[in-house]
Amino acid sequence: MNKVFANADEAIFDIPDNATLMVGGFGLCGIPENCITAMVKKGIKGLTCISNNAGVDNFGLGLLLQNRQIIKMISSYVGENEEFERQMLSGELEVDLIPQGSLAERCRAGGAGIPAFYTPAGYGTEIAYGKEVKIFNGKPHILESALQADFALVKAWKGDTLGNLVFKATARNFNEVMAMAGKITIVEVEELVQPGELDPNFIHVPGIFVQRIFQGVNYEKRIEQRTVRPNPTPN
Amino acid sequence: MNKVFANADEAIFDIPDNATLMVGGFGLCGIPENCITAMVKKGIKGLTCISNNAGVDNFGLGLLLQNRQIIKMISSYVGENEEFERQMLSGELEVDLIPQGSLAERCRAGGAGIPAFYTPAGYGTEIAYGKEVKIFNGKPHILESALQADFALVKAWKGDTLGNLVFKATARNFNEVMAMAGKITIVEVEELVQPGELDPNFIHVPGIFVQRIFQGVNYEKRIEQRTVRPNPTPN
Amino acid sequence: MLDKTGIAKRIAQELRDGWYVNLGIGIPTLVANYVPDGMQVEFQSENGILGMGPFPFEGDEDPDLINAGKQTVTLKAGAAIFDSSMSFAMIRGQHIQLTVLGAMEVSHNGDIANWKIPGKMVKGMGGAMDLVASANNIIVAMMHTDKAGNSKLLPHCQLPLTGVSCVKKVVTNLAVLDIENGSFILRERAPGVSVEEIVKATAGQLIVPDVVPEMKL
Amino acid sequence: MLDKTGIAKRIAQELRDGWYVNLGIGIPTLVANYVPDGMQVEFQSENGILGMGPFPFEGDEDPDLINAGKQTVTLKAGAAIFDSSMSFAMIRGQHIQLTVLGAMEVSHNGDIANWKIPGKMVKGMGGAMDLVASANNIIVAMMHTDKAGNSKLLPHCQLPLTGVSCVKKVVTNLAVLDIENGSFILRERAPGVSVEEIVKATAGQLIVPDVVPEMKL
Repeated sequence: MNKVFANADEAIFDIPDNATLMVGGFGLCGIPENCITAMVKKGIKGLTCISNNAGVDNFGLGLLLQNRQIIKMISSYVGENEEFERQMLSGELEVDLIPQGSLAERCRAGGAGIPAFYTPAGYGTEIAYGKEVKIFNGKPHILESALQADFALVKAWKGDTLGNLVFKATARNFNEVMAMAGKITIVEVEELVQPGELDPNFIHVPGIFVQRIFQGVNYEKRIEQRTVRPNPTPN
Repeated sequence: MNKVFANADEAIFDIPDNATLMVGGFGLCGIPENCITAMVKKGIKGLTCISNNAGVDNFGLGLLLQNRQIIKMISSYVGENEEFERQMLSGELEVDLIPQGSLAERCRAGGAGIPAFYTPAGYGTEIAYGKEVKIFNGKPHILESALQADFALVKAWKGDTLGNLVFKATARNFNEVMAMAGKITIVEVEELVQPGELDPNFIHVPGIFVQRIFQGVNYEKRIEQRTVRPNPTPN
Repeated sequence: MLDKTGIAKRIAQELRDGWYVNLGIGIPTLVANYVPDGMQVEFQSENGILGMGPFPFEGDEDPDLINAGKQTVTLKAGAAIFDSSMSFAMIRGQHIQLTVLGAMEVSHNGDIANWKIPGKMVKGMGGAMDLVASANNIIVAMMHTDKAGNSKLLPHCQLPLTGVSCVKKVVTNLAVLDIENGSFILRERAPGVSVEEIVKATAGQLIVPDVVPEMKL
Repeated sequence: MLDKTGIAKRIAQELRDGWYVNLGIGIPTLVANYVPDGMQVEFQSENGILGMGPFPFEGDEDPDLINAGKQTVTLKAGAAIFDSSMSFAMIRGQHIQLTVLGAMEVSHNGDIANWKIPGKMVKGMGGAMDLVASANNIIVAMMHTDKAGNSKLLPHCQLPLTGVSCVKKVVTNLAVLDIENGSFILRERAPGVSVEEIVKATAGQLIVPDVVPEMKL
């Protein structure tokens, strides 16, 4: 079975309108740039996106928002995006905010066949409305359910043709659990290698979770907050 | 803060009688040989051991069983051990058998602050007696609780002085989740290195989960089932 | 009638290209020897391997590399190693397309018993309960009857259960049977075995279609 | 009275050797600059870093290496990278010894509100709800009053809550206060600040011990 696709356009060929997508990344770090561009180009509409953030106005998921392709965001933090704010306040965009740790664990649970779990996060807040509460070790916890998606769009550093993935630094973030939770997981990598080139001891996502993989191109990797210290040895 | 100990005797210095221990390994693969030897020597009694298996008669946890130091085993599979069988059938040893996946997930949950989760494993069997049942997607699941231990005894391949760990091949098994779930996690490594020598992208267990670490000695690494094919180039 | 090898060969015909497969101890392990040529199938071992290869050459055994049966094994190119929680995340999360395991008893509604005999030493269920509760596609590989000649295909399991309503197909030394709507359905006869012999050896509800072909190996 | 730097310096005195610490955005981030000499403290960033180092030198920025505030950072020797579920396993599992974060309001029973103002754009709670629900040791760093002079230390939070009964200590521009048994307890005064000023600026229940030392920085 061949999992390798030529590019993003081919890999996302069957994502339909109104699909639920997981999109990896934290801020603009580790986002599937090629897949997002291909979705903008294809004009798929009515998307529900599960993603920790929503990009910025003109990059990341912000591109899909500008194009009115997203109708619902499930995220933990959606600042830094004026178009998002406008659509949210006008009611065009539905937004479901979830504590970041619960979002990560709900994705992992979706991939791991755990339909629900208890967490203390959000107890006593509006996040707990309508959720079952149970006390463990004297501390109240709420029941959170697993998240899955029709498609997961994931960005990895390297991957082999069997779908084994490794990530670089904090570009790992949500990509790992979302790769597990997608019914069809589409991965773009900076470098596509042959089986055997990755060390089996150090695979972040085993290929069993990956249905499609392609080598991405032209990564911009925009930095949201460039913070530096002065170089100790001036030129 | 110094996490480094000279050897197993020093690292286990305060494990008391009647402690609950997690012990890494699958069969005899990846077991903390040095810690087990030190516990035999010290003669700590009344132990409850959470470990996927119980060793063989004269190796692994079998050594502690021979010495009557264990009063309860929490495991998924305990074959290959006659002394175990004798103690279990005579009632000297209490045994709690748990599906292997639930055992692994319960340890992870213990380390991850998830007090309970739903799994389909064991529904409709004696494992489900007295457990809450809930239906998700038309399928019944049972509620399983987290496991923690006073001490976790873990064997890694390499570790640095901050407690960051990497494992080799299938010696990884339960060591990773047990390292997370121990209140005091004691790790023996084949090679103890300085911070910076391990690639930060490929750490299996971050040092935050590890309280004590030492370089082990004289690893026997006994093989339970030596299976080979004939060498294609005869000597 | 099939021997253990024959059962494994017949089950190997159920493999499909690109599948991830978990094989239990015993007859199921033999299935790995009969993957059809040109088909890519990856074997998962629940102690933490995807892409398990054959046994090592003599002298190449690595005590740190074993399968769930504690046997020394090798890795294929493109294999991945992972911890036990990730392994059962794959299993529980239904990412494995086929699970093959042995059984002591199977009932006509798909219940399976394979871990415990009251009064005898109980070794434990290992990963079997997770596997049968999670898998969508479970094939049981076993002898049709026990050593005393009693059927292992029953109306109800007599032994403590490993899982309920989960087995979809049984391949025995006598036959291939599907389980649908509370009945065994006889799909194929083993070479030289008659429908009558199979009916006689099956205690559970058995539906016999008009035509029951002999299996091709 | 303390400025933001002063608040960070005072909080840094709470650090202990060997601790793992999570610092929120804003004043808490500054705490990393004042770790006492010779003390080893590791900073966790919830997007997946343990052992976060300072900002990179100009030209060394790596877009793949950021902190939870989306700032480019570096790694110390011995750092570890992990995914988001592992990161919150550390947080939820109480493996972090100290969490420092900002707040809009804190109540005298330890409730905290820091994520949402009704009628204004809601950006989301990020990791704050997980952090406050899980941590055993939470210090809030904030101004004692808002820009209009209203106390942010209240009998009850007016804004939507982030967590309940979780804050143990508050360090403001005016004071250090513990929260115990439903009261703020005044532990230290900022340099040049009188007990009366603190009493006036605190709307929640406040216990003033006989002696309230001025803090040492």
